[in-house]
Amino acid sequence: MSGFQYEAPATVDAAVGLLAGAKGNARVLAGGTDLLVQLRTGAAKPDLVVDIKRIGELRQISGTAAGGFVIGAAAPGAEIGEHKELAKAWPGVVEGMELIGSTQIQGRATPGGNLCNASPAGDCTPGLVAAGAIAVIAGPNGRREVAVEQVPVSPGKTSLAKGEFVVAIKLPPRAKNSGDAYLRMIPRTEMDIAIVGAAVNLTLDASGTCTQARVSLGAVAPTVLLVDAAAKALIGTKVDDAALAKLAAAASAACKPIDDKRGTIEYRTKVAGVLARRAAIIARDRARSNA
Amino acid sequence: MAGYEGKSFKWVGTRPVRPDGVDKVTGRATYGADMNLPGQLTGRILRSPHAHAKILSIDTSKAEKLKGVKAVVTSKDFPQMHRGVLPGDEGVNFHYLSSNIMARDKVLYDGHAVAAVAATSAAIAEEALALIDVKYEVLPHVIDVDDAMKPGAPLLHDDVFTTGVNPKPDKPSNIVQRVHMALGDAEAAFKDADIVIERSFKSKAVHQGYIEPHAVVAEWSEDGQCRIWCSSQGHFMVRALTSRLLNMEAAQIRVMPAEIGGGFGGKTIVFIEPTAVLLARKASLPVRIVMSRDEVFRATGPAPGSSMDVKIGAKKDGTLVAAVGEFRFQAGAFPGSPVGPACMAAFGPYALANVTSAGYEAVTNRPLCYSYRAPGAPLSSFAVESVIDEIAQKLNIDPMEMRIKNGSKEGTQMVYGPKLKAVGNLECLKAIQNHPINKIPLGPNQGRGLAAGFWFNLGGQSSAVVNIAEDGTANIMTGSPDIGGSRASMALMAAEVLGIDYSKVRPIVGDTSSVGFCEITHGSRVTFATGMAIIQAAEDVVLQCRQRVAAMWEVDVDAVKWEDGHACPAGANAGDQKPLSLAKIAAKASRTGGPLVGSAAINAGGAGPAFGVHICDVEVDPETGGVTVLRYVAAQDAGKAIHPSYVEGQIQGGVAQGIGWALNEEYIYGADGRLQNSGFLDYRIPVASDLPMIDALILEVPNPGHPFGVRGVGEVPIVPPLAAIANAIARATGARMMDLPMSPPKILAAIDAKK
Amino acid sequence: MSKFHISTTVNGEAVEYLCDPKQTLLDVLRDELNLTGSKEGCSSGDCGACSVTLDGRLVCSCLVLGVEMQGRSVETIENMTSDEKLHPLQQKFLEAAALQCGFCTPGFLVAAKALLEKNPNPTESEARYWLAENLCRCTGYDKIIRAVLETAADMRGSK
Amino acid sequence: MARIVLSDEFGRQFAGGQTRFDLDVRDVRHLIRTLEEMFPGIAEHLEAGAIAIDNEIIPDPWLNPIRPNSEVFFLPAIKGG
Repeated sequence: MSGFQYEAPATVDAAVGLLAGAKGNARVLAGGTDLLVQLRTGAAKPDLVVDIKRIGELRQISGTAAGGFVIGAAAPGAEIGEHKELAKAWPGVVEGMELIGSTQIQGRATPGGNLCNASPAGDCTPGLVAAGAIAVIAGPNGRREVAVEQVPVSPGKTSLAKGEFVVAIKLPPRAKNSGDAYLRMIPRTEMDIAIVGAAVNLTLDASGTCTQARVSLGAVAPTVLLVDAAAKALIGTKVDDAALAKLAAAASAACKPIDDKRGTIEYRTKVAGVLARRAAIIARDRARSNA
Repeated sequence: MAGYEGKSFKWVGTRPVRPDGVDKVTGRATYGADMNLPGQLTGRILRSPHAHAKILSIDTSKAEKLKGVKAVVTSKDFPQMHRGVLPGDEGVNFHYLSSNIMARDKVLYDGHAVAAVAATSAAIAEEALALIDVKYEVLPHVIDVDDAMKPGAPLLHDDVFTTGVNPKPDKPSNIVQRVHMALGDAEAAFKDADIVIERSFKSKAVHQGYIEPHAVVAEWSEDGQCRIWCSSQGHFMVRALTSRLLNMEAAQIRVMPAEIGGGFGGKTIVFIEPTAVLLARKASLPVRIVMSRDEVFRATGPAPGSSMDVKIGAKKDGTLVAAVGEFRFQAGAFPGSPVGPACMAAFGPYALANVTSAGYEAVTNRPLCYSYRAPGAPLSSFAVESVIDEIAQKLNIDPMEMRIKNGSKEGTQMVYGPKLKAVGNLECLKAIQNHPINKIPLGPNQGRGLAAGFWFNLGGQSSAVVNIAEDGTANIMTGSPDIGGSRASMALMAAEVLGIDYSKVRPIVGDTSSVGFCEITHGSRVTFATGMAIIQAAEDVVLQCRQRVAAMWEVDVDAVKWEDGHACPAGANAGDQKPLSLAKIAAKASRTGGPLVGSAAINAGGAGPAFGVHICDVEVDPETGGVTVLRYVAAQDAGKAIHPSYVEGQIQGGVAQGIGWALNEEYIYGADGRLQNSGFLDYRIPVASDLPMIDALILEVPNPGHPFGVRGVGEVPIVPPLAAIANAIARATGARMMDLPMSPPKILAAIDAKK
Repeated sequence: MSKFHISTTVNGEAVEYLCDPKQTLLDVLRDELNLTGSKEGCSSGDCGACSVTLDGRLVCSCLVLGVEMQGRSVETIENMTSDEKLHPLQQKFLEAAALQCGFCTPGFLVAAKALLEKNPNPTESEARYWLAENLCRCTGYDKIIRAVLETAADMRGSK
Repeated sequence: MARIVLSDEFGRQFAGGQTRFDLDVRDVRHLIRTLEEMFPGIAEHLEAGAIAIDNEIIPDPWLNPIRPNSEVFFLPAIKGG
């Protein structure tokens, strides 16, 4: 019989206990928008499914005293999009989250799930990586924090150990004159997996010179990339056309994509540069208006 | 048939709420998968993971022993069919049809059915499938039509011999047929041309993409009677094919038409119904099979991919002098691609004295290629309309003027022989020419594209019954599944003839045991042919009413005329009688001869061809190749629009499907011959945010073959969009796309190649 | 594997059912509760034909497990009419011929109702993006979008 | 005599390349019988396709009259979608 054990614990500790003690394959159920499809097709055959949506703290989105944010791993995209302060501080992160599916998927899909599904094309992840977000991981040995880009290690695989799961994602406090943006290329306007995604997060000084930048690319390598060379192309510049051209070239150069049903190596490489440039312009303009 | 020329209509042409509407907005309407009979089992089908393989053995013993499994069937349970086509079978090869429903000695495509189970739950049925052990010997496969036609290509069948060639081949081949038709001498006429353009085109297979997966519930009783509920485009087709395939008598099978959630040609043949009947018979319990979306993509009847060459010559002033097209279509694993109609329709919008249209069909390791809205025409038309546009561009002539100058009209001889009767091609062209869209200035990276399209439209067999109730209200019944509002048009036509209020007419779709035979809902035939049957059945009632009133009034029937739902004196010789309403006549029916029942059973000829002309504006992102459709206008000759809202809906829906075909829809196969995008995530049909409003202009050039002037409207709207979009992209970017779909990577590569 | 006993609220009524862990909310609605108005078009959250609201939030019922429903509340197309009257969206869909085959219609209506509750004055673009997960293959969306926008205008006018 | 036109491929396959014939036939049934006598084996192929008589495509024709000056074309089968 192809069923599984289903548990919906009320606390993080209980969830860790279940996951750590599981015999066979255990899966965490957050929004379920990936897991249920895998259950249907037979791609996932878990023995235990742990639903984390009944853990109160995992559904919270809260601001920290320092001005950052903690997003519970089971908060759905729709709630993230409705969080006005978050959307104001991190519009790029939020637009990445809101691009996962359309309205119905938004009612369920979570950033924690998107991160741990470990698809290189996950729309939420580049924005988080560019933002310098931290994943809070609970496990049998207590909690630990890692940069989000450390969570996925290859398509469908994460660095989480048995019994561990992501409980929250932390966004740092927002400096003045900062902005971020995420863009992706899909053949339709909605309901597609990104062929390429690009997120840019930057901070300007009072003169408009870029002092800090992070650039992240999706769907151009086995995992979402953090591209230092692309960020360096922006830092110290006014994010003018010359800098943007360098950024685009660095982004394209960082790509290690594959040919697949969604796009070609050539296309992904080229469009990664285009999207990085366009996202940088949006981030720059947001930073300028965020004085 | 009474003449209605010049008559002003009271109901026809209005837009009332459809009779089945409330059930559909409340969730009450019953589609195939909504049936749930007591004791019903769940049926599931095991499908081939290989594109082409010999079946060495199938061991179902473990599955049969699983608790909860009530029946397992394989091809051994299906009667052997005669190999080849028998006279009277209208070209249907039942051996192939049976072999498609359940693979016999070979599997011919990824997704080909090899066994089926019925069990007490879906979970058990799935577990049982996993216990069936099939041993395969994998064979080389062929996916592309040009590859399949090459000598030495992996051969799918040993009994396909190319037809249409001389001498008759003595070796089997993947090439099923060669079609060839010509007027004049095109090759000789090219020397009179000032410009000749020859281009090659490719396209991928596409799916109809109906949202409702195929679903069937079958019930078998020990006296050999069988009932089937299913969503199809023709329950009489389901009965006919199921009875032949299972060696049953047609009258043993009663097929109940469920509501159908879209078909577009894809539900004009059986895929799962005979399997459900066999499982129900073995299990002695009702069985429901509902396809998953994956199965729908892998194992139903998509439209073929193609490879096409078109060469057209013109004078400097844009006069077309010669045209040649060769259209090579994939069949799927079995013959059946619409290459004949593609050849016939390709040059339909043009009056050409010298034209040759030829086609080939070749079997490939793909699911059966079957009908999709104006089958064949969108592809051949894409190629022809692209070349026409390029000629206009090169000659610096307005593409609209060029189409009007060369446009086909009444009296034009078509490449397949006959001459056109009254048609609306020029009217559509002029309507688009005069549309305000032409005045909207285009911005950078924007382009405007124009294309025309033709489709034959079909008639055929239909039956209808009009039952008048004792209060003068009417129940009308046909056997044509209502796929997009045809109940409303049937009721409007009956109300018109009977002269009673639309709200007093209740239309139903009868099952195969309740109403006379009706052909499938296809070929844009229902409003035309089944509508004609309804008109005749209603006229039959009117005649009976006049006869009965004549008897009451003791006058000749000619002295009684029918006006606005009343029997009235036709002249002074009928005396000074007060008009009698249908309700009053019905109330007295028992005394005047019994129930008032009108019926008609016809084989309708006289279907009038449809023309459509489309114009659209697109914007192309030069850095990503992404296309945004900004505006879209479609003009179409409907003959007479019975319910204009649903005519507009057919046009808008066809356009949307055509845009999807043009831009993003495609079957993607891996090197292993397996389909990679068998879901709505990666098979990209247009979503709401992809499209603009679609302005549908209805023109009415009456079809002389129908009492109200009706032409079919459902199919031609999908013909022009492929080229209209391609022509707009060509004008926006300077790059002419000759490979469908025009997805962003291809467009970007073409733009970059121009640089 | 034994079945789960779930107590939940469906269309305002307390409901109990037994389900396998693998059954989706859509399976439960259709096969256990006989509420077949929600349709199965893909079972992967890509077509929207199974749209329902779960604790007021628009979701695809094929992407919710039946076992997740303990103590929650779901509303389906079957609950859209009230006092024997059609919802204004239902009435407008009929008048505007915003359906052909009707299979996607329940999902569109549930989704459009959720839109108008959140945004009573959507632009055409907002309506198109909100409804982008509801696939329709018959209409080209034109009449559906018009019906939604016209209903929104009517409902604002009648307030 | 009615003018009868076969498609090129039937002409090629059965009639030595000839496609146009002037025949004295009463109706479609008579026409198909006559052609079958002239070109054995052609009937089943003709019956699987469509026919246009005097510019009208006729579904499943058999008893339809053919007048002395009629023009008859044999066409590939047309399936709708």
